[in-house]
Amino acid sequence: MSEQTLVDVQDLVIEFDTPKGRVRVVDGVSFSVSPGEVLGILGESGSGKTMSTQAILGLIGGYPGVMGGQINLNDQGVTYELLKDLPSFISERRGQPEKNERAWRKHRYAQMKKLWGRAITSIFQNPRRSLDPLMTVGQQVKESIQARESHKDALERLNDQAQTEEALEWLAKVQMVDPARVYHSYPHELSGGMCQRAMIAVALACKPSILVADEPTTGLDATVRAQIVHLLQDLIKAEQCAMLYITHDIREMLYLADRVIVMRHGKVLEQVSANDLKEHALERHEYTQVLLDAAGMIGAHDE
Amino acid sequence: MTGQSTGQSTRQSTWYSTWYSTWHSAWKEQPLSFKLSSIIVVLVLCFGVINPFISYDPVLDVELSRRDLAPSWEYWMGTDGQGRSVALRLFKGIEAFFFPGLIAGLFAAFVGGVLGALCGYFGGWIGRSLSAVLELIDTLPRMVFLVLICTIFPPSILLISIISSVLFIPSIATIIRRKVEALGAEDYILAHVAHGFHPLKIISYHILWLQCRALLTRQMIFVFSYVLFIETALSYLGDYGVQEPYPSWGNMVAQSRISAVAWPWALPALAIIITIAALLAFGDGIARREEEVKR
Amino acid sequence: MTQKNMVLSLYKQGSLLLLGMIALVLCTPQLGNAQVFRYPESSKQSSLMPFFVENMSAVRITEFIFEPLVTKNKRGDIEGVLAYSWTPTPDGLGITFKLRQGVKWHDGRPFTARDVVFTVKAAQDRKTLFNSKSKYRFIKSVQAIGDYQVQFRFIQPKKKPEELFNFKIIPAHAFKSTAIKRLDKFNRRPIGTGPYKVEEAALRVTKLVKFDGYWGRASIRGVEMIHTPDSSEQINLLKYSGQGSGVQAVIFIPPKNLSIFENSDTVVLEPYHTVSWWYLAFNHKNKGLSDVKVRQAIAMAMDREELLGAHLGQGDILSGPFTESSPYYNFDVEAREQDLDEAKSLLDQAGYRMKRGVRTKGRTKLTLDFVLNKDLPNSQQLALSIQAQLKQIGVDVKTTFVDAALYQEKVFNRKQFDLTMNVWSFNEIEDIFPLFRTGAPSNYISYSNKAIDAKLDESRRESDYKAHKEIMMNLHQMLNEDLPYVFLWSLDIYSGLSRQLKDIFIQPYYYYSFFKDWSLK
Amino acid sequence: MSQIGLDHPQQKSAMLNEATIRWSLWLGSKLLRGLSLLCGASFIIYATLRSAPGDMVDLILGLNGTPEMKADLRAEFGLDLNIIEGYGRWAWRALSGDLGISITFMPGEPVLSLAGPAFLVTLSIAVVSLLCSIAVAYGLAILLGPPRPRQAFLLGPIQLLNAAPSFVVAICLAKVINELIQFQLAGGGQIPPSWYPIPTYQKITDSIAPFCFAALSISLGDGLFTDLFNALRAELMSLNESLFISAVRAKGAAVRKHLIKNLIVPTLSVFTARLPLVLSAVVIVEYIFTLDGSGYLLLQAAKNRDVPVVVGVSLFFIFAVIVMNLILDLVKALVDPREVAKGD
Repeated sequence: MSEQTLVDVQDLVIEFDTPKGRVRVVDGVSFSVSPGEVLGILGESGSGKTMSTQAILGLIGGYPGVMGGQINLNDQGVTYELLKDLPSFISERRGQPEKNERAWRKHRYAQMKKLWGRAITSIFQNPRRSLDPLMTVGQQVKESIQARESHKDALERLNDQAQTEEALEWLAKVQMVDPARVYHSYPHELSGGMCQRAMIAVALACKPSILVADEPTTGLDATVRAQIVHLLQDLIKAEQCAMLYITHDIREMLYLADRVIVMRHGKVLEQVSANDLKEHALERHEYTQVLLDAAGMIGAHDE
Repeated sequence: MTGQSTGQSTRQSTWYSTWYSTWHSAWKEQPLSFKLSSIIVVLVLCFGVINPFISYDPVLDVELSRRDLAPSWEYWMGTDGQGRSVALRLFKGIEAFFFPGLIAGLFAAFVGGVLGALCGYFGGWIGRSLSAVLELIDTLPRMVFLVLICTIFPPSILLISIISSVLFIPSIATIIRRKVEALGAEDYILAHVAHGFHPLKIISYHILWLQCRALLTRQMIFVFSYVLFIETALSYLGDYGVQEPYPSWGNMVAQSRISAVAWPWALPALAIIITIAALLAFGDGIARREEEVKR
Repeated sequence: MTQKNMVLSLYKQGSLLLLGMIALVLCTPQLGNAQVFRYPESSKQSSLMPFFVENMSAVRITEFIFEPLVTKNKRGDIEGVLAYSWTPTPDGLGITFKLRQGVKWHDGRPFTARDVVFTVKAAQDRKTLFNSKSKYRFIKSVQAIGDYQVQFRFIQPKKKPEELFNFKIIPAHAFKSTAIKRLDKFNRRPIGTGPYKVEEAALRVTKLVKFDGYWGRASIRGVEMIHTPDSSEQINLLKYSGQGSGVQAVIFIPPKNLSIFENSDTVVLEPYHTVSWWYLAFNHKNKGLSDVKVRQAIAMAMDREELLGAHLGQGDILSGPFTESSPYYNFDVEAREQDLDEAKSLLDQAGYRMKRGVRTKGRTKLTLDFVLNKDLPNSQQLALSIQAQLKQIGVDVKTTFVDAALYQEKVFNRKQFDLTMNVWSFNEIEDIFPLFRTGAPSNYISYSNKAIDAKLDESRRESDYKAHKEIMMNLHQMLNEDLPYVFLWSLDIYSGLSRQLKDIFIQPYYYYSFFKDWSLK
Repeated sequence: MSQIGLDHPQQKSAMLNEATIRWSLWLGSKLLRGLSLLCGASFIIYATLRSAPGDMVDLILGLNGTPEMKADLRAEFGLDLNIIEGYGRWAWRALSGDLGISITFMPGEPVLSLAGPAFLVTLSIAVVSLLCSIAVAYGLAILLGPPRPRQAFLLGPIQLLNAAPSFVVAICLAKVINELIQFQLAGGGQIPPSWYPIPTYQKITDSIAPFCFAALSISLGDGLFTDLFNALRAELMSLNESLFISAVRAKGAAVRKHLIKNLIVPTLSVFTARLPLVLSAVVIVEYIFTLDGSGYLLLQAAKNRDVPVVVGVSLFFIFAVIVMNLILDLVKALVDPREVAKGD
């Protein structure tokens, strides 16, 4: 597409080996994200939405993982074709394509090393488990800042004191009540909502151009969920960061997203703008309607 | 991992074909190691059960004129330094560890399970003092203690199996206690309590039987294999295991390790290795399967 | 992933280090202990103190460290060691020894008559506890005359009293009192007058070095005793006798391993005769076994030739309580051959009939508890074969193998046995009085026979050699008839000695009595 | 709500004091518990040994000993007291570091000087083999990556081999060394003894080869390697796949630091859990390779009914396990903040 897109995914195919044989979990998914835009991916669990984003991040665990397609990632005007070398890692074996997973992973990590954090970063579903339990929250935020600063020249780098201060600032920005205390706390001492805020701080402290938020509100209380969603929206705006927001909650989606794609069984069912989804619910795909209905949205509009 | 569920076909069928097909598909899904090990375990079980019915006089088997014969049709694992058939002794040797191992395993699993459940469910001073005693037993170095016992008391395989099962009770009890403690916090156990079930029923049926069954089976198999192991080790260290002339795999290895030919010691050693490997793999397989079923 | 590279490089370094270590081990020259004589023992010495020797290992190792007043030389004559001359009193009730001058203890102090007096006093002290106290009981008094002369008085007249002074002398200055404690430090770091002094008594190895101030001559620079419980390991070590870690002698080579060294360039097999014989003892408290016919039947059921040949190698089958080299051995008495029919008819005569595979008479079943000491060589195999042989005449034998301490308890103290197999070893002449006399200390089988008792008492009283011999040969005949034991055999024992050793002479009991003449190339 | 600065001195010192008290209480209770376990376990062993049939005094004085002599000797050996009194006296002396003296195996030798060096040999074999196994297990886990069906061909045989009891491995190894390597090297004649030197002196350095062989048999036998490999691999895999490592990756920071820090406790746990089993295995294996470890000492002393030595050696075993557990607890508390929170 144009240079305006940050991420462009074409015909992505992801497969996994299970005891029952090979299963295709993502089957020819395509979408793209422009700067500053919030793209929502909507679907039930198991629909392949998480896998598609993990593929972009290069963090797929499991074998054989990505088996085809294109992912282009734009970082400061340079476009990286992430899956360009994929075919050379795939070979035919007993009539089934096999991948040299280890080499691929190595290749992928090498590729992503300079992009992680700066071009793209992520927050995950389970906030407690996505923070290192053995490190204070503050240090983990600071680590993001360090990672960011390490890309810069030595002269421009912030010193240690400044980094600590910035970390504290970030904790304040995500509306922590007592940033200094939180700075020295370990993840197990915080509540789930606080962990997720800390995680948002960790992610945004990298100053990424696109943030992947993978169901960040699952498992949180309804009030906390709302806070997190608001917080995300505010911060995304403030940081001028694009976001790939994954959820199965259609309300959150309508609130946050500019554009929505609906996925099921590893395929994209449709791609609509959030407004269209709101306004013309009845013209939507059957499955989307089911989702809207489940959230009690269709009835509301009919009246 | 996100996996697509394959379409489930529901067929009308008789009870036996249902049973057969469940069994068959369950069997087919198992990894090769589990299949192999369960075959060996079943063989050992069968041999162990039919063993006492086969008469064998270890005294009359001694025939000095046919010492150290190579494997042949007549003696298909050769003969040892006393002219006894290695194959026959190998077979009869199962008796030495089979029942003691079974008794030790059952005893350790039963007592360990009950004690662990009591400690975990009741807590308080009963639980604390029980677990203090268990910890004390657990502190005893197993091998050292067994060697000690066998050196100073007249050796007997029953003694060995009882002592080793006692030494294993603490570790089993600890595992069960942890499990019970974890389960005690689960909602459905709380729900059972709220429904007014008798605590004994909750412990024995809902916790021990339904939840810890596989765990206990695995521990039992482990103790069983430990009896085989310890019998062998003690036989080696100084005839503390089963006494000649009665055969055991341990004293077969120990007695003939300096013999000029390999088969009298190598074949029992191989039997020990294979049996222990199979038992352990079998236990693991059972535990894994149970977990899969739960998921 | 860089982890992989890290691991690989770590392993590379690790394996290099390992290779280096192995190379180092291989290249380390074997430390120059060429002049050191090393030998394994299957049991550790009970003590290094002569009073407290309770096993053969201790008997042998104290031979290097201590010396007696007199000893028997290679021809069997009495020869002075610490004494150079002696004069018995004509009444046979005393003896005076003149001691060698210039003998030094390992700590440099001179050896004097005081030490001899102290040794006897210490041995007779009520508080010094050891099992061979009876050896010193014949001495009534001891007195030092000057520094180098000692005078003894006896309780009873003695024929050749100097023969009795082969006990080892300990230094008076090393002890505070004559009550010698077992846990004294001296017993680990003893001081003797012998050619070798203790350098180190470690867990497994006892190291002795030549004592420079020794009054005589000794050729080999040092001795090391290595405790090696496993007999096959001993053989293994003898195979490497040429190298630093090998041994130069194995005292007893099991018969089945003799073939290894038969044509060896490095090891020579040296036979020696110990005054010891094997026996199968009956517990005479057992109802069945108190019947002489049953005992005879059991003796006749056994094929001793086969047992000996299959499990122990060469030796003499005995018919009585003496070895064939003994003056008392009665060659007119024949050893019983295996004769199953005769054995069965004997049992029939005694009234024992077959009942479910076991001979039974009334309530008495011939089901016997056979208790064995595990430390007896090849006890397991022997027991198995005996079991099989006795089964043929319907005697059911259950074997129990126990360790030495438990054996002592079971057999000697509690007498919970029916059958047991053991060896009696004697240092010179077989004294069978304590074995068979009613109520004697070594008569643990509760044997009692009036005729034998009378004969034994007679042998004690008789001092004329010829008459004594006559009595003993008579006893041999009687014991063979009455069978308190089944007398089994005496073994031809072979030592394996390295060909590097020269001028070897083995004393059958003490083994290293003539070690100072040995040399090592 | 007042914002407190990062390093407010007052707060810090207060926190420090509180932490010190909490820590010392924690440590004190752990030490007390260890000590009581030590006492209990050594009493069990003492009592077992004293109530054993077979009396060394009878064996020593033989058939010639009179009852008075036996009573005297028993008093000298400290066997005249009853079990509880005897243990009490022993324990009282043991508290001051005096484990008594050997009575029959090496009469008069202090137990500490016998059991100490012997246990050092045993412990070092155990620790070396454990550490090697852990290192190789980690290495193999990293090299092999996530589990794959094809690896079964490599791992299956390893698992099978590992089911062998360590002493069976040791016997085979000894056979191979004696028959094969020596034959190969020397053409069937004389054998270079350095392949199989007997340990002459109690020092480990004099017996590197048997030491290595013993360590090798331990690492191969008893399923030690398999268990470690499976446990550590699972740990490594779950950590590698865990969300927070992905998160660390996604923010572009170095992963290694997090990995290592998170692996310390599981590795140490595995080490501690395995240590008693490995120590037991060494007891047998060192017997085969004729090393002067506590296995040798224990067997000989037990044969001689040498009560102080047996109890002394066992004490070292118990002590090692208790100390290792203490270290594990300590490290856990230091590394993992969750532990301290759980601790009280």
